[in-house]
Amino acid sequence: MTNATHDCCVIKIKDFEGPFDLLFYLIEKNKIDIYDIPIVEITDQYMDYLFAMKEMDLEIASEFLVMAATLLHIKSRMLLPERKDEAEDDEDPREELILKLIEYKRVKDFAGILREREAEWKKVHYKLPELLPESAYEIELDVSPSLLKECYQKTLQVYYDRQNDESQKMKRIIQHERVSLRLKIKQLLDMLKRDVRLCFSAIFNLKKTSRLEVATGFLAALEIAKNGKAIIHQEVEFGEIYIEPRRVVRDEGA
Amino acid sequence: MKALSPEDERKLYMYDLREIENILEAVLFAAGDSVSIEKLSEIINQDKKTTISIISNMEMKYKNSSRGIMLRRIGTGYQLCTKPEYDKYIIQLGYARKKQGLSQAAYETLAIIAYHQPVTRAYVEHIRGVNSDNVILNLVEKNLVCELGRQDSPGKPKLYGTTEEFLRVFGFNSVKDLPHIDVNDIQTVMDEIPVD
Amino acid sequence: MKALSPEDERKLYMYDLREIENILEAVLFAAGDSVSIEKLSEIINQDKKTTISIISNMEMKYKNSSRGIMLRRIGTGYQLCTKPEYDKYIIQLGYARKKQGLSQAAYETLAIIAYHQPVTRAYVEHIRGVNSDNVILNLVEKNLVCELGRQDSPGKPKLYGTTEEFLRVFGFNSVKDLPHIDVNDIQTVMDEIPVD
Repeated sequence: MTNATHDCCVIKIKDFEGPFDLLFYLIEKNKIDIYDIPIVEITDQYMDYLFAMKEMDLEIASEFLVMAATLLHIKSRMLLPERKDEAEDDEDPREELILKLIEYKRVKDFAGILREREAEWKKVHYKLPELLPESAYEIELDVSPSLLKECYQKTLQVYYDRQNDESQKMKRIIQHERVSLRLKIKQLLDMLKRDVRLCFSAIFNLKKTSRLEVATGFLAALEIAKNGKAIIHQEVEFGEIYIEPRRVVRDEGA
Repeated sequence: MKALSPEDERKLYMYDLREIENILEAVLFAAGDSVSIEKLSEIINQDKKTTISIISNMEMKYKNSSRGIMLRRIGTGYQLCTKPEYDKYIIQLGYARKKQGLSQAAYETLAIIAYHQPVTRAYVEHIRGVNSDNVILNLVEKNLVCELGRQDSPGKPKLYGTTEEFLRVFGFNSVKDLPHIDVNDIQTVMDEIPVD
Repeated sequence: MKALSPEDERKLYMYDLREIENILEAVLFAAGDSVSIEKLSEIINQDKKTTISIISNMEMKYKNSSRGIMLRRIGTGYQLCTKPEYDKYIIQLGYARKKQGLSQAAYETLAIIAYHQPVTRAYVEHIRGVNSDNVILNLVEKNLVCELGRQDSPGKPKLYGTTEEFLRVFGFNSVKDLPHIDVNDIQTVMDEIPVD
């Protein structure tokens, strides 16, 4: 073991990637067996470096201080006589540190391999891509036969439902018209009660009412005439239609 | 040191020539762009005349041998480029395969045409209950549906059917392969559909 | 039409194979970058397995024959590049891209990420014993490392892994090519590390 304080001054803390790096430097410099680290000496040397850094007024990263604390803790555990209650776990206080150092050494080794490989593969050169038309694309149809069948079934079902629905609608229209016809008969009869001659075009004018209503009105007029409650006149073809109330001879049925 | 026999000299030259050709290939590849004869002769440490003869020889070799790339003289320089006959493959590098599905309307229309072909547009619209003009046009554009002729009825409406592309895309061997519809009440409906 | 003799068939196949190789050379040349096996098999209209065997064969041919360029596998793709022995000529072109080297910290961090990916920053720092925030960011910027998602643990830390560029720069075919080390197995670690 050499005294570290002498050469520490020429090494800047920046040269070490971290506390593990510094520890490794010390281990290699002292040709130490990593599995049997003389913790007292290593700790002393490590601390020497930190003190040297402090003297040089360099900022010491917190990680280095944490490692210092860890080393001191291990050192104290190694120096203290083993207590009986602790003996059972029979653990080397250095174990965790050793494992971490081994892990770190692997990383360092692999980092070295990477550096070498990079230098080797730097000799390989690539070509810049040619300009290619960018917007070109191929459309691939993504279809499903089962979906085709499903859609077909659904379409037919909808068609079937619609057909049913339309006949239903027709019934409703007829029903609606029946009510309406009755209503129109009632309207006409009410007007006829006033004992006047009605002008069909005045009551049911296509300009004011719908074709359906005009037709229904006409049907109502025919119905009334049929029942003998009114007389319908039309003097000329396509001429005005007049509806007159028909007097009921009361004593006729008497 | 023993002098080389003419045979050995020739062999050595052959070896050197090969190596020079490799160097030129590597250099031109890395450059991507054209490289002047001056630069090339400087790199292979030969005079301009020798360089030109070496590279002209390479030009012929690329041309006549089975290769995907070739050498082109551009002005006073040379450049590696792909042979024009492989252009159609290179273009595909830029292709992005877009997967596209069909709309509900397209499926419906396609199904009616597939199951009832040949059919008119009016027939499709009768079953779907909506205007199907654009949908059919779209299916024709996608080459899933095509015109099969005209119906011998007033107005001579166009008749539509499915294409080979339709069979390919859906994976049917023939139109007879269409999945069978086994719903009985739908079958009844089909009987009721008036043929126009 | 007369049926092909086995010999003719072999010849025809040879011709096709040659042509496919030419297509692949042209395509890879034009691409410059690496092209995935999927894309290549799509272009030559062969299945993935056939494409891999064709391209592996080409890889050997480039390697063993007198050529200035070669084919290399990078991840799931292939890329053309110059043979390393012609580097000294290429740099004479004067415009070979000079890549800045990495710092020791970057190599270490990259080593940890490569071996243990996907890893969190915390894991990297645990092994290195120092804050590695900036180093990782720098590697991400250099496209050697990328985010692979987030770990399903408190704080959902980001997970990092190596990129295709990492494989390219360090000459690995795939991440599986990295020498396997199981750091968790203490005994193995002890056996492997020589005591000096």
